[in-house]
Amino acid sequence: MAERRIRIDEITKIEGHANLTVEIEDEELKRVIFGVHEGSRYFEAFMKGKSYIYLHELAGRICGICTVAHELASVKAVENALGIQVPENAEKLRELMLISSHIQSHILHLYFLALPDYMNAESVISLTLTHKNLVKKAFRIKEATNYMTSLIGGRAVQPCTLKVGGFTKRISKECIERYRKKMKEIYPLLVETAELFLSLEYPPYERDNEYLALYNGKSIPLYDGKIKSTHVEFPAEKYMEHIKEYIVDYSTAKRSRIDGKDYMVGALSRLNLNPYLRDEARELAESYRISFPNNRVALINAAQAIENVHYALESLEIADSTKEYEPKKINVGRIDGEGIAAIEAPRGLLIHHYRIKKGRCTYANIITPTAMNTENIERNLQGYLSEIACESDDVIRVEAEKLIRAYDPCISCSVHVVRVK
Amino acid sequence: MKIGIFSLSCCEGCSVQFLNLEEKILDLLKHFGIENFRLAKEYNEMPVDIAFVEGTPTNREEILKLLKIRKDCNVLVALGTCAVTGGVSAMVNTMSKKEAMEVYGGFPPEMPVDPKPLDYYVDVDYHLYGCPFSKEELMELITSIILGKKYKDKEYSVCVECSLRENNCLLDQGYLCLGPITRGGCKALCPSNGKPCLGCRGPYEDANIKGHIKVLQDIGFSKEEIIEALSLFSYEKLKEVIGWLKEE
Amino acid sequence: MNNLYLPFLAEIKEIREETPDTKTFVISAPLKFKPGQFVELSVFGYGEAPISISGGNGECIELTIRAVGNVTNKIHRMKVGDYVGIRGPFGNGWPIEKVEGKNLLIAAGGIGLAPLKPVIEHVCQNRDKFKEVTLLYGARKPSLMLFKYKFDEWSKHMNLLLTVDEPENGWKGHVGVVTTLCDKIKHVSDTITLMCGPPIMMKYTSMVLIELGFPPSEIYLSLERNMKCGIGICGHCAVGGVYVCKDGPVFSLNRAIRFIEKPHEVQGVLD
Amino acid sequence: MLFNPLKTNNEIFITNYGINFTKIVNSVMNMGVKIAKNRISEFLDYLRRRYVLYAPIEKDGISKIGKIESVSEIAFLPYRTKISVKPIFFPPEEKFFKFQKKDGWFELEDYLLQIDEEEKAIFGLRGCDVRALEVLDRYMLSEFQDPYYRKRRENTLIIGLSCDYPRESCFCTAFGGMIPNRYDLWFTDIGSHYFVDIGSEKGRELVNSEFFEEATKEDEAKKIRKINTVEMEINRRTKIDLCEIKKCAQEIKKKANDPIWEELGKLCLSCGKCNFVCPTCHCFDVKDVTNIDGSEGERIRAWDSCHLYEYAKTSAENFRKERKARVRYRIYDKFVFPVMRYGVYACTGCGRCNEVCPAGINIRDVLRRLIS
Repeated sequence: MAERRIRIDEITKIEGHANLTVEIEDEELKRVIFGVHEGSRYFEAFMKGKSYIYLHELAGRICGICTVAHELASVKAVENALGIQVPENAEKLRELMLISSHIQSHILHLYFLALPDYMNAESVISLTLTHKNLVKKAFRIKEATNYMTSLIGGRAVQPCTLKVGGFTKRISKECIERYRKKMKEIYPLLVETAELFLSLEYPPYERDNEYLALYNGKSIPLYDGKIKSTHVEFPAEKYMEHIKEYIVDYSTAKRSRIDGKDYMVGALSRLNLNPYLRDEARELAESYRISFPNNRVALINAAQAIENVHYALESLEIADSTKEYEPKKINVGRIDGEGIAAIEAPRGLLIHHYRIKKGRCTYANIITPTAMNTENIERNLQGYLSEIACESDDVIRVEAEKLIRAYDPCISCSVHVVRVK
Repeated sequence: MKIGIFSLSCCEGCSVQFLNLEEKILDLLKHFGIENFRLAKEYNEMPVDIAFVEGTPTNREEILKLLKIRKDCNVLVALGTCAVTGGVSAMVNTMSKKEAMEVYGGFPPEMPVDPKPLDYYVDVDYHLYGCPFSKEELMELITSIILGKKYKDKEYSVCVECSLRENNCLLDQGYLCLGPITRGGCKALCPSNGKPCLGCRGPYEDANIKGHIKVLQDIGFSKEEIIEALSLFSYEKLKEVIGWLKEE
Repeated sequence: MNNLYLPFLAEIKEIREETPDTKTFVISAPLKFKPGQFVELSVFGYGEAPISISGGNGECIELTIRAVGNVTNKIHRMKVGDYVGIRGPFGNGWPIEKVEGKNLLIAAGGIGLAPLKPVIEHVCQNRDKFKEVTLLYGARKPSLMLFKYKFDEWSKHMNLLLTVDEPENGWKGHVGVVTTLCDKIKHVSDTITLMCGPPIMMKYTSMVLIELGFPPSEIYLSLERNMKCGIGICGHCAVGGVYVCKDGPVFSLNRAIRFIEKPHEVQGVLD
Repeated sequence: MLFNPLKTNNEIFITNYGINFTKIVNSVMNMGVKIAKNRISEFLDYLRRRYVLYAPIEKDGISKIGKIESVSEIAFLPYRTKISVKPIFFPPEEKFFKFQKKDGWFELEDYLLQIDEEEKAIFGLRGCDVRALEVLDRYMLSEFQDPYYRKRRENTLIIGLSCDYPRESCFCTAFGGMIPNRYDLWFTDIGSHYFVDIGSEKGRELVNSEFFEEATKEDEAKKIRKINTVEMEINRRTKIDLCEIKKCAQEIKKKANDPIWEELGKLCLSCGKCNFVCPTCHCFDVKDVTNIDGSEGERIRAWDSCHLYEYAKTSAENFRKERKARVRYRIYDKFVFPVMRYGVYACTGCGRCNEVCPAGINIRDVLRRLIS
């Protein structure tokens, strides 16, 4: 067999615009190029000069799927920079909001983007014809989680209640109770979802990846923690010493390495690094003979489904202990400073870093999960596709897309700017 | 009827908002075929009857894509703030090219194009305002199309809906709120949640922008603060007023 | 309690095409009405629009409707046997009693002939009650003239003066705006004028009539305004302290001039 | 004695709306009564058990008139509520009816039938709001009656309360002062007691309950002193004389081409807030809202504002395109047209519009300029 070149100009069912080129020569994989061709969006450029009160509003607009994570990371970084203490209940409410948005994002990804691959369906729209109840179930969970996010955030996409130091509105006990009730209501559906996604047949490909996630030694943190990788552990403030960004000429998204190595972030990383799954979730996974840590890349999807169960239970606990929030006037002590915040977005670690002078941003750096994952995606594609290089173009195309989609890449995030040192 | 949802450079929050219609999508599918939706579909067809376009072109490729969509659809709907006003992306137009390039380390990854509203390039039949757009308004538009009604833009400000919700006025409390000049239709979501309006729906036709600038100055906001707020979402639509304010 | 906002259902019995954009709908509504009154027509899902009654027989009313808005466009797409909602009749109507024993001048432009049709029919049936009667009617084109099939009958009872802005299809009649017909009116004294048409037509015709010696108090106009409730509550049609829906829609020119805030705001009666 | 325009125009006040608070007791014949402050909650609870009770409440910094489940919810404010009593009778959004397509026919379901027929008692209304109800009655219950308004408005007992001190923007003295013409009972704080004026037979029945005691001449003097003190304070700020109602209206009408409209047009932001808080503004828009295929829907009316661009727009023309014309229209529709039509002002001096105007347009200043 001679040279083959497989190209997908626009990978569908991922957020943003990316392409893939696979070159195969005599049944041997030569090259894989995972390129991003979304237009650049200059966020870090126009954040400069903006008042600190607007930064999280802008950050939310980096990505429509992880808006909650971006807004939270941003507002937290500003609070760190200005030394503002956030009341405990506000932190808890933020965590609740993050959890419901996580579940929402996972459901969107699992049912709408990933599932059609495993059901031989073209899209979720064709699934509405063949598996109407399944789709309805997905809609029900999505609707419920969106509702929960908007209970705290005002709306699900681009929440509008966050402000530096807390929230803009009163969040009553009743509101929290409604959140709890809704979460309880959809919990059985989340378990069903997990069962479905644990039973799918995923590509068997494994690789000993470097994983990276937040870590606190007692749970699987989303909102706060140190950064831990398979080999090293450091506080978020030290990210620059370990995570180095670079660009390649065929992509508008920047990439990054940790201590010179490509790495993976996301649901699988979280579970691999934090052995604190709640019993219900762990047992559920084990009943399908899946346990963590696990090196099978495509299991990201299963990990997400398991996470849903875990975080649903976590959120019920948090909601129980959260007190009503009353907005207070925030005393901004200083208007200069530097702040870094790391948060777990649905698709992995997210870092926001600002310098603020006289209340205005003078420097912004944002590292998004997809930017962290890009090289890892490319490496794992290389690994997996070389195992199946003898297959037909169509098979390679489908399998490649499956693997890419498993990461739930968020391209819009990754191109907010390209910065070259 | 065939519909397509297209995405240019943006956060894709509007696509997500479209999926957030949840079960209403099933109602929708009784009347429409969603033939083109890259976020959710493997096979995407053209032409379509109604094209919903989110985002704004930021490179030449995307401009060509937009022109092609316009050619291959009957009705083009600008979906969300980026498509309607250029959105936050257009803020880069407030800086000189040189300034923007400096952040890039001096070399751009491609020839950049200034983010502009879609109607700068093509005719737009309907606008759905907001970042993200309002689901109610989308359903209103779709219902109007099905029933053959005229869909009208709301020609009044956010204040109208805000006062109908009996909110405490944020301007009175000293916040920089753009409610009086921003197009209504969002049911005053942000002010109802205690956050001043940032003007994500852009100014409405009849807005008394200069009058509001005076009001803000009387409250005590500086020129810089007002310019900053005005340019957050609608720099392209408010360029002239911002220029006038700078001169003043 | 009688709910004035609640329409009753009425069936479309017949549809007559008048011009390419205007149809007459015969609707089963047993309403007693005065010529010049209007009803609020509901097309459910599309809203309401005030429509002048252009005829009726006690069993049915006729509505002559041009397709311009949501409601009117939709009713143009409806068929015989479809149902609409009706509220009314509302408004004061033309002062026909005042005309009896006097000369009558009817001036209409375009769709403005519709609210005047019941007057014309009343005159035809009770011709002996009126002295001289003249009907001025102008339309943009001959093909846009309403009720052409009635002209022969009408001209037996009155002096029918027609004009168009743009002649077509071998039009042999007068060409020009309505005002250019005014010097053909043979009776000036003791004449009541009833007028309805586009604002610009009413404005210039009024001016010419005043110059010819018609007193403003004897010229009656039917005004159009944004109406929602039809009963003087919603406020939309209010102008200068009167509600066009309940105090009007017919006003004498001298009264109309009195309540205008700024002269050209009232349908451009005067500048 | 302050001038009360309503009193002088009594003959044109149409009394037979079927509304319950119009029967006036000749108060000269009756000395008022009083109620001790520590018995007021008992009385209100007594009232709550016999009527559906409405009273001022305060929530999230917004005071308004609300339905009372327990007397402890009532906010005893020294002045009027931020939001007027209007929404109780004329809510911001009202569904007229529901329509449903059935075999080419439509079924209509009138929501009027769902409005509770309740006997209301409103405690703690101020003169400005009570007067506003009188104005609203004229508009909504004249020859054509608004059935939705009427159903809510009927059988309403008005138990007013004099203000302890005015808000900065108040100017009710320009319209006859704190105590209006028509009420069932009127309370005035005189220290340890409330002095109570009786305005109707229904009111008299109420004061026959155990909570009230005879008032003395001294109590009445205290009440008059109290009213005068507060009214003088309002007067000091108001500095406008609107007493000669017809003359004022004529005066304002002459100013149609005054440069003031140009000035105000530049300031006004057309936000409509003044209309929405106004206790007498009653304009509304009507629209149909349907499901996706139009097979069922509702006809809804919602408050509208004459300041909005599309308010006077027809398919042919927009009759008040310019902002200054809209600003002028509102002032005229308060001080000129209602006088021509009903002989009253459609303003009661509550000052809410002054308070909410983001552009700082103050109706008192405008009037002062127009009348001077």
